[in-house]
Amino acid sequence: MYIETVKPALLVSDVHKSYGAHKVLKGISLSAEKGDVVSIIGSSGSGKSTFLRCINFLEIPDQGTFQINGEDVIFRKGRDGKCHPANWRQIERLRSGLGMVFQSFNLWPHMTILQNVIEAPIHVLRIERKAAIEKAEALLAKVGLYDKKDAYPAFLSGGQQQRASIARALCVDPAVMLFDEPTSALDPELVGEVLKVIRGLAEEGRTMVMVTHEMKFARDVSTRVMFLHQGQVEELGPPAQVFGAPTSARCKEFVAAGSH
Amino acid sequence: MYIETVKPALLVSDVHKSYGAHKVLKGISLSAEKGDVVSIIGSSGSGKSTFLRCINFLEIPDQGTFQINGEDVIFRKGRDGKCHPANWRQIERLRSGLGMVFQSFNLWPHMTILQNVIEAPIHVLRIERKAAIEKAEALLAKVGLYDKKDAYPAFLSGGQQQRASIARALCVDPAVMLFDEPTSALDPELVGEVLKVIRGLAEEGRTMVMVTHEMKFARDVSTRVMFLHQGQVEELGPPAQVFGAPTSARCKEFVAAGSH
Amino acid sequence: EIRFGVVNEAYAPYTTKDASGKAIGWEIDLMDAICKELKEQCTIVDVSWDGLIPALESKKIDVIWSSMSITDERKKRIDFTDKYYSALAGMIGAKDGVIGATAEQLKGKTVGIAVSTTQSAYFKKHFAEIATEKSYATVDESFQDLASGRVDYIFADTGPLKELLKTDLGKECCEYKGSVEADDAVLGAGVGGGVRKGDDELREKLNGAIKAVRANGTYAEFSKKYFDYDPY
Amino acid sequence: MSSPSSILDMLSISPPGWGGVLITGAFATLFISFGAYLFGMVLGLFGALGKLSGFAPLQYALNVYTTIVRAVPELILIVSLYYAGTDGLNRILAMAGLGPVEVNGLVAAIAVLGFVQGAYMTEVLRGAILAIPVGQLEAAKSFGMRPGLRFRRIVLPALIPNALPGFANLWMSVIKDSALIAVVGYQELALAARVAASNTKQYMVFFLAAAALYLVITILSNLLFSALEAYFRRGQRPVA
Amino acid sequence: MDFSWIFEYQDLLLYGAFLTCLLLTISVTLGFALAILLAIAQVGRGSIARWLSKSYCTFFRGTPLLIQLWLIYYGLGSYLPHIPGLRSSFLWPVLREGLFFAALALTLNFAAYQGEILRGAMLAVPKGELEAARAVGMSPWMILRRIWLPRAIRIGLPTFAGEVVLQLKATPIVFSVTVMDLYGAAYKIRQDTLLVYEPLLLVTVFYVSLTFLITQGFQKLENAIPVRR
Ligand SMILES: Nc1ncnc2c1ncn2[C@@H]1O[C@H](COP(=O)(O)OP(=O)(O)OP(=O)(O)O)[C@@H](O)[C@H]1O
Ligand SMILES: Nc1ncnc2c1ncn2[C@@H]1O[C@H](COP(=O)(O)OP(=O)(O)OP(=O)(O)O)[C@@H](O)[C@H]1O
Ligand SMILES: [Mg+2]
Ligand SMILES: [Mg+2]
Repeated sequence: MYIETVKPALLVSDVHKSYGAHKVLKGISLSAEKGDVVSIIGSSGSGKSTFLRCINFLEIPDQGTFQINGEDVIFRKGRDGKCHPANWRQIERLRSGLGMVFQSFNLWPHMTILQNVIEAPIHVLRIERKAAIEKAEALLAKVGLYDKKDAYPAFLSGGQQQRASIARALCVDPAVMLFDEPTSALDPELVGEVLKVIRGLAEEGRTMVMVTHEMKFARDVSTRVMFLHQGQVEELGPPAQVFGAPTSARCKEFVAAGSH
Repeated sequence: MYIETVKPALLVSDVHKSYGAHKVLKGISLSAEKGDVVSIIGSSGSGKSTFLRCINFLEIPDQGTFQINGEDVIFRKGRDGKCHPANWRQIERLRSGLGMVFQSFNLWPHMTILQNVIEAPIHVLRIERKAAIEKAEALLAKVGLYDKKDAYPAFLSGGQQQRASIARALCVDPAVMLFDEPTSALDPELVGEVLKVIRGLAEEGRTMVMVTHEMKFARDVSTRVMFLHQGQVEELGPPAQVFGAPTSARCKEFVAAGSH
Repeated sequence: EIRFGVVNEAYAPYTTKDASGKAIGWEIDLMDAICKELKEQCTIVDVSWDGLIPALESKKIDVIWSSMSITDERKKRIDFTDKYYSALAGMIGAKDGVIGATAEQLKGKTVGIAVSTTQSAYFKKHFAEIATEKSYATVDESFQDLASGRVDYIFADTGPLKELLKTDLGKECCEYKGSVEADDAVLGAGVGGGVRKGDDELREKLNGAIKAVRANGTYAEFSKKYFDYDPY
Repeated sequence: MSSPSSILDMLSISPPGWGGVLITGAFATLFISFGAYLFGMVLGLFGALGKLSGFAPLQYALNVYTTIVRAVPELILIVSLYYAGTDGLNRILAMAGLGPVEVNGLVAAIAVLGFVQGAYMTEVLRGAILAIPVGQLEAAKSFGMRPGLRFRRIVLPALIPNALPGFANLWMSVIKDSALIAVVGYQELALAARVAASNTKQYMVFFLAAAALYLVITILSNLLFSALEAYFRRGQRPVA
Repeated sequence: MDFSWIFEYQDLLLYGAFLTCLLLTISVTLGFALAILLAIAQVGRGSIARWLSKSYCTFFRGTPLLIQLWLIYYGLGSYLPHIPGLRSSFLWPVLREGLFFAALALTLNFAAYQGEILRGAMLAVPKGELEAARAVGMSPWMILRRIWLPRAIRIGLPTFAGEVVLQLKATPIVFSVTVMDLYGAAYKIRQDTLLVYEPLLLVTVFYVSLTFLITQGFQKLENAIPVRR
């Protein structure tokens, strides 16, 4: 008899990253199973975005081990003494299973909203064009942007751009989603909508890592909350614990400010 | 004996604006006295940013009358049948009394944070360089960015950029401040800080118009709240009224979602 | 004062420049002789081929002194003095021991010719059927192609051709093949100075001087330095 | 091919070597190019601003300018301005009872080349201005910056990194276009090389020598342009 | 104005116009393809490729086209006949003619200029857009093809039109290697008739019309995506 070990969807440990002399991440670890929603909270400049960007290697961490969708990322030591992914093909493959919503949206301005959304499904996942469009249109309808699908990003309001970028990330059906403040430009109603979408995704068994400043949102939707402070994990646990009974003094303060 | 009529700091009435066939603003009016804090809330795409941008003429409204700091904006009919400001000099003068914080920050990437902040004081207001730097540094310290003052915007986190752009707008000592979601990228603690700053400004007698999605923030800080829906004012009154006893059905829904 | 428009590109031995930038050559010697004869002060004005006619017409020069062949077509635009030399039409080609510049010789060959020259006109009349003409802006350019085998012959004025053969490259690769049969209808008109239409006074003066220097032997004298034949 | 020593002799600075002629030519080239370049830059700046001004008649006129001037071969412009132009000018002066003026060939060449450069500069600058994110301009407007100030403080520094590659290209091309002014009898580097080559029949030697001189000019200017670009791209994150 | 010569020379002129268009088309299309490679090499990581591309661009932008053409045609070309067997091979008729070398020189030259512009445009693409592409798992090659190049080309478009027109006006240079393009034909007519302006005027009209077509074409491309101003 043997026990089947369920591999976590995301297993990241001891991530370090500095810009020049400025140490931004000082050994961060995180593991998330299928269906987990991990919220990352913390003050501005604490390294939340940087951590998220390290997970899909938009920033190359100085140190750390990564397992994504059960697959180990292979590193090799570069001539500069730092670690680099040994195989960029692997990274690309892994990335296509990681959806990312950027803090600054980063829509492609030379494509319409619809084109933005179908770009990756068609060209990375090689889904048939018609199917991709159908799916994209359904997603755009879900985020309330169907009627703007043929507009170019420059002509959309902030919230519309953010929703478009969420639809773009969802359209590749990623196993793990990385959200960087996905509701920053949204009004409470839409925040509620996005929350619904995220809950739905979690129920489908998708894993989510989400940087957010909306404490209520974090409390409602997450299975775990991670509090970052100056590049370190100060608190990690279920929302009830982090918000209800934080152990770290810094976290206490922060949470108190959030529910003033 | 005569009665001195106090002119409102901002008096805007019947603003219309469309993009092509799409009517974004359908007759919006607003008046704000010295020390007023007006929050504009409403769903994404309802025209909040557009309205704010019309106030300082980044968008030319199709129709409307404007009185800013007690001065009437003079319009003339263009050959296209639309109204245009008759005197751009006047607009520029008025603008320098209107501080604006953009939804997308719009920092100038070729200048460091400090240079961004002192740019307008030195070149528009013609303040002495040394005095401007002193003031800028004090402001940057206030928003917690003093140690980043010599960094370029591209190297800052989202929240840091947003704070820099707030400091930049404050540094010209504007009589009227226009904020477009000034706390969207900020964590709750910083939101609290910015709230303090805004309260302080209000006490100094400055007028503020602020687009925001943070209902709590709007409730705490505003003297009046305006609810926009599809380019029209659906609700306008003190926060207690708008949040506590909204008359419009649409506003009720929206507010309910905000305090779920 | 007479201003002579001389082309600033080299066309040895008629006109060229030495390394110090001074204009030298047979035509310059002729000019000096003429001016001495006329007791006139002469200045040389550098112009490019493209600028010659405009310079003449806008009175920046008085006479074109740049180996310009006299043709009927050109006479419509400017007046010419009497000829001061005849382009003796000759050919050079790769060293193969076959001497001669006859139709038989040229059969199937490619011949390099400077554009719009009397040689070009001659070729059209006599060889167009049997050989191919390749047009060049200058004789110099065709010479480089001859050396690399892209053309088989160069058909040009004998003077410059012999000049080419004197160089290291010329000695190595090529030889003089001979001159073509005379055809005064095409070749006879020769080279003259170009003056503005109606500027008869200057034209007469120059004509007289050309006659005089020929008659008093100066012409033959300085020609010896350049040619082993009489260029007139 | 002749021996290396005789090649060196031919290239020596003093006559009978042709080195001096080439170097004088190179300086002439630099001088003309620089004059035309500066003139063109001023024209281009106004041209670009005019094209973006939104004032229809001006835009129309500038479109005609850029289209026509860029389409007409420079040779034609030089010949007509220098010869026909001065001729016409003097006729007008004569009618007014004034004496003729002598238009210096050099001045005419610089003016014409600069006029042509201006058309290209207009387009390069227009593209560079269009590439600036609108938000940055709006931020400047919101502070009440006047157009002039806005231009000087925000637009100019932001457009320069975008425009520099185009500028560098134009500088290279004006250096080579300057060869055209041989038409008005002015000897610059290309013509000097041709005369030397034709005199000695050492074509390759002199073509290579001229190429080398041109390269020296360009490499030096490239260094300058890269330094400028590095400076003006400060604040941008490097692309990975 | 005297245009009586047009009929006499019409074959020459028509063929010349054809050659001008041919040379322009060949050099712009092939040159653009080469330029893309050059630009990529310069913004990419490989230091050897960058150095090679940089040197290439420096040389070809740094020396006059005329001298390049001569070096290729008279220099390189003159060694060709010495290659055994080449003279009798089927390639010789092509290699013997100036047209091949003219097209080659024009292409190499255009690529150098275009490559430099494209490099600048690639650097002007906001980094966030590229990161978004990376984040969806696009390979570098696909990012290049789908996001980076299209954006860069869009940014460089106003400059490209100018480069193509410049290239059009660079074509007359081919006359110096015996290719009788339109300008060469006009040159011959001018030598024959001593008319200064008329033949040039004809050339001008042709060039202006072609330029008009080119700029209109590019304008269409520019307008294909609306810009917020
Ligand atoms: N330049 C433009 N051209 C065309 N349509 C535009 C333009 N700018 C905005 N719009 C449209 O006008 C509407 C209102 O835009 P606005 O930016 O004012 O929304 P908003 O209320 O600020 O929304 P958000 O909360 O998402 O920022 C949107 O539907 C948007 O698509
Ligand atoms: N490319 C970079 N070069 C240098 N420093 C950087 C760079 N990117 C980020 N930083 C710095 O690293 C720190 C962490 O940045 P990060 O973007 O991760 O913050 P964050 O937690 O996401 O903040 P916010 O909530 O404001 O978005 C900040 O102090 C920032 O200035
Ligand atoms: Mg962040
Ligand atoms: Mg908005």
